Amino acid sequence: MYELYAQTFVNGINVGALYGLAAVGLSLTFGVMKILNIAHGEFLMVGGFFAYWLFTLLGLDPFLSLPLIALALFLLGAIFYKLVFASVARFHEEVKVKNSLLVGFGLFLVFPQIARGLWTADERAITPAYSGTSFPIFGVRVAYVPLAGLIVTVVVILALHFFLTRTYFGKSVRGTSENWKAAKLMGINVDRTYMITFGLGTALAGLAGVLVALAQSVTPDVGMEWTIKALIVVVLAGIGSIGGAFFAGLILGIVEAVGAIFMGPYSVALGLVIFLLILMFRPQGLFGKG
Amino acid sequence: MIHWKKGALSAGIVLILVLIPLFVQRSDIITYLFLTLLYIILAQSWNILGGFTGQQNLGHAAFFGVGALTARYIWLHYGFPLPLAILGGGLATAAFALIIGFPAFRLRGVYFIIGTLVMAEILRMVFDNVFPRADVMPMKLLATYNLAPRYYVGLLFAVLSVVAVYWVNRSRIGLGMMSIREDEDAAEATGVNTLKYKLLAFAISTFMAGLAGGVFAYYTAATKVGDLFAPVWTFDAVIIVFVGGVGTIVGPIVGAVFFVLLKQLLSLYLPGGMHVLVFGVLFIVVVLYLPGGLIGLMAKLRKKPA
Amino acid sequence: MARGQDASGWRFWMLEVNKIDVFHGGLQALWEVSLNVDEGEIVSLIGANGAGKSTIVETIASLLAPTSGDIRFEGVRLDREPAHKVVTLGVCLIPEERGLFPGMSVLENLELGAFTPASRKVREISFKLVYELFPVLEARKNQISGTLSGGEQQMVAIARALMSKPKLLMCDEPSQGLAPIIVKNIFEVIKRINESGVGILLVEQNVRAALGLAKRAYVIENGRVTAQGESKRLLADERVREAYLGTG
Amino acid sequence: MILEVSSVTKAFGGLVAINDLDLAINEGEVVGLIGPNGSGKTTSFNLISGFIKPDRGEIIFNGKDITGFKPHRICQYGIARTFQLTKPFAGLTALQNVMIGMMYGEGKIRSVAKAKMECEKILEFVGLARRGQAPVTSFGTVDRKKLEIARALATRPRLLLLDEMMSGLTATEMEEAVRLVKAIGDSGITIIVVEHVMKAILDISSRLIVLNYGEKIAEGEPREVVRNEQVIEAYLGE
Repeated sequence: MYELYAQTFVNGINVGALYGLAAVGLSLTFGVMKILNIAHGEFLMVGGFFAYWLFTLLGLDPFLSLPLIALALFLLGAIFYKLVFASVARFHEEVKVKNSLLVGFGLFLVFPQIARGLWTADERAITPAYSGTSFPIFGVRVAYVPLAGLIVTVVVILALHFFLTRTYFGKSVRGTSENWKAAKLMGINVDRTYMITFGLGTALAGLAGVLVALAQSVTPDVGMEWTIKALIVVVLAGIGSIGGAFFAGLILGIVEAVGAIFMGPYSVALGLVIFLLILMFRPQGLFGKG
Repeated sequence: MIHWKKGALSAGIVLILVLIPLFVQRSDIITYLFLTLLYIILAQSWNILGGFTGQQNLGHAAFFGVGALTARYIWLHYGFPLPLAILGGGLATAAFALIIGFPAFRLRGVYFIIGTLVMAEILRMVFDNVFPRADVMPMKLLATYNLAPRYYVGLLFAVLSVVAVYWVNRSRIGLGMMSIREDEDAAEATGVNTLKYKLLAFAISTFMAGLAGGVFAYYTAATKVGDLFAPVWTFDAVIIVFVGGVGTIVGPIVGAVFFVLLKQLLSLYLPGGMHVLVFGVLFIVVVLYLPGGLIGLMAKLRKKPA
Repeated sequence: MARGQDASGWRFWMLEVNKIDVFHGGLQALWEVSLNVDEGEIVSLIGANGAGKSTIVETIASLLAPTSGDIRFEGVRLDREPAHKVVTLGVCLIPEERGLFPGMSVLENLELGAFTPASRKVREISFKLVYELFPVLEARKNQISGTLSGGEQQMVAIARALMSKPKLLMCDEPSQGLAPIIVKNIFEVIKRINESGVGILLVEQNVRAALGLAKRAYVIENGRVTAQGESKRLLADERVREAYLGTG
Repeated sequence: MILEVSSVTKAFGGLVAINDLDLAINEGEVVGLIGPNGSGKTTSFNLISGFIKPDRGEIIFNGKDITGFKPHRICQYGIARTFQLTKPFAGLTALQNVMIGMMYGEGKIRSVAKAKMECEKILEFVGLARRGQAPVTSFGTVDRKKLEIARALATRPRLLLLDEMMSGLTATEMEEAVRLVKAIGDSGITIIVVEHVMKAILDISSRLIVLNYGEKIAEGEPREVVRNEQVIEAYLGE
């Protein structure tokens, strides 16, 4: 019995780290730009397929492809910001959120179709030689791939934290999120900051995509599912809370994994229940300020 | 006078639609017409909440699904008569919506949108897991399957949905809903109980979505239950409303006709499924640059004759 | 009056606002507003709330765009530059209600004040200067700015603006919501900043304090300049009293 | 007494916006509520009309305790308000704007046809005759303000709160607005006006109440109040 629970717990942490990484980018763009990009999961899907390409066509190890994917997805995000989201960012607060949701919704339709054209509708997974290998510890099997994924996630989130709190540009991003008008008055180019922030958000989604393709698999339709998970995590953590998103991701992963033992197929509904409870009783999230 | 003309025109259109199956035997044409009618119901149902009340619901598929599942179940497996089954589907949907709506509407705007989106997707996953196999009509029904009665049921509910939206547009309740869309604070200050009317709009909207689900449940010979909750139902409804003209009576009708026609046309020239891509791009363009949709575009062109 | 000309003949001002019309939220907020500020001058904009004073300084800072007229700073058309460029030219606005980054520390706020490349190069010197001006900020540099008292927040706002090395500093109601003794302090500081050579455009409701500090002032009523001139003369002018209290 | 605000306090995150405020308004009065920027005038309106709840104290309207009621209920009890930045239902026609007020405010008229007729009269009263079918987006500043008043009047209020009617108006437009407010007062509706344009407020009001830092510092006959040293100090500074 102990082993079942411990193993489930470890699996939950592995999946939860992915949730966290997927959510961090979404949280960043929403916190800074007040734009909710529900096509976030689509960028994750694209990241996964890019890594799959690099792996099958060039034989590039997925962990080595991470920086390449981050760069590619950053550029893709910046382009999409300029193409569609820049004109959304000009609207007033509430219209901005609503229209960004609708535009993201449109991208939702577009991305899977393109992906199907490029990669077919088949399920794709990255399977380097070491995938599936694991080592035992305290009677639990820890697989190398998810463990490495967890480490990557922690490193990426720490790096993001460092960027936002220690670098000049990172501080200007935070300043813009707190008061964009004042940021302009300080000489910060808000439009450019938005573009870079959006690119960072999609780059983070891309990184998560690589890990998803490695630990699970990707299909052209996987985007929505990941957007939903990321949304639940963001609401759980409180919008804009970066560190909170990581821990909230872990919580969701563990709750789902443990829930599956008792509830079987119904356990996916757990996310919804948590989501609704949080909305009702703590809309600022678990880690947000009251 | 204009009133009278519009009434006559509408009656004429309905009459033609009633007569069509008597003269047209091609089942593909009847199918397209049926689908157009189904989309009109679905789009109008979204329009009441999203277009008139300004509360965008990105989880509409969930309500279509609940209605379809309920109606199909009590019709096929519990032997309810068909009209009662479809009605029951609508009522079950509205009841479910009110349970969801209470927490969701306690918060403004964006949380409602996220909430509906998340809720629909999770329902899809749950039902996909719980009912993994396709639900097929019994042999007895399949043997006597006929398109015409499906078409008439679709026509009946499509007309009812347009009448409902027409009524909303000119009634006290409709004015209250539109005031919420325009400015919630001003609506409250003017005596509108915004929570009550949001819930009312939500109930009417989801009731109609449930009816649309019921009509589809009657139409489809076999379906996976998870597919009834597929996000595509939301997409189609939202695209039709926006492309046609959000918050208008005629917009969703024009949108539905345009949607079905263009979809057929595109499927002739493009590989399967690619029409979705076209619709996605079209939708984004409409949201960003043509907020009035086709109806708005026509009005603009009429004002500025070349 | 032609551009650059005043009673004493032809001359060019550091800041020239020339007959601007501005719309705000679809409604017209300013009608043909013209005003000038010279190098090292303190000029004040006075008038009742809602008269359009904030709109004027926000337009100069390029947060709003005039539909007609033009704004020149040292000959450069400000109304054609985006807001973040205006700062690099040497014009800095301290907005109404201070516009701090409330979740960030005092130090971080000041650092962002020196965001423009030119000011970033000399920021160590600027830090020294503003800490000299406001010793309390050095003691509190790691405190989250949103948790400071109102007066301290206003100091952060002023200090942050100084970090950008402005030639013209615009202050929008620095006295708002502050106790009289703190207001006195703030005005003292503004005077010292001016003495170091920075031009000041001061928006104020506190007319006596504003006119006491500024050499010249403009009276704004309903989006128009209705009176202007030497502060001493305006202080005695019935029109000023009327603009505020309606006692003609 | 139609409205009684007693010892109401409201703080926003440590900043006290309204401090222990008492207001007493008699039926049929036109009261001017003045004070420098940030003195708590609009906050008082938000408290009375239910948009924010007081931390302490109570608000009695027409003998009923309405403290903490939602705005729509307060409106139905007979308090209507306008907003400093007008908030028209921009996607609707002027007539529809007013009809919403009529059918939801006091709510006695529920038939669309009857409401239309009544609302045409109100539009005419505020000076928007024959503009009923025009979309609100085509309205200028004055007309938006008139429409806002028409919508508030349509709710059949006994007390009307007017927030900064005059800002952004030209001198002639202001005269027209003053006449309108006087006409409303003459019809027996009690009015509280928040205003910065002093000429207008002295013309309109029979009594002035002055706020500063969320507290009442003076009240009384308008021309006397503006000569009060404390008031002058609050406005012009020391």
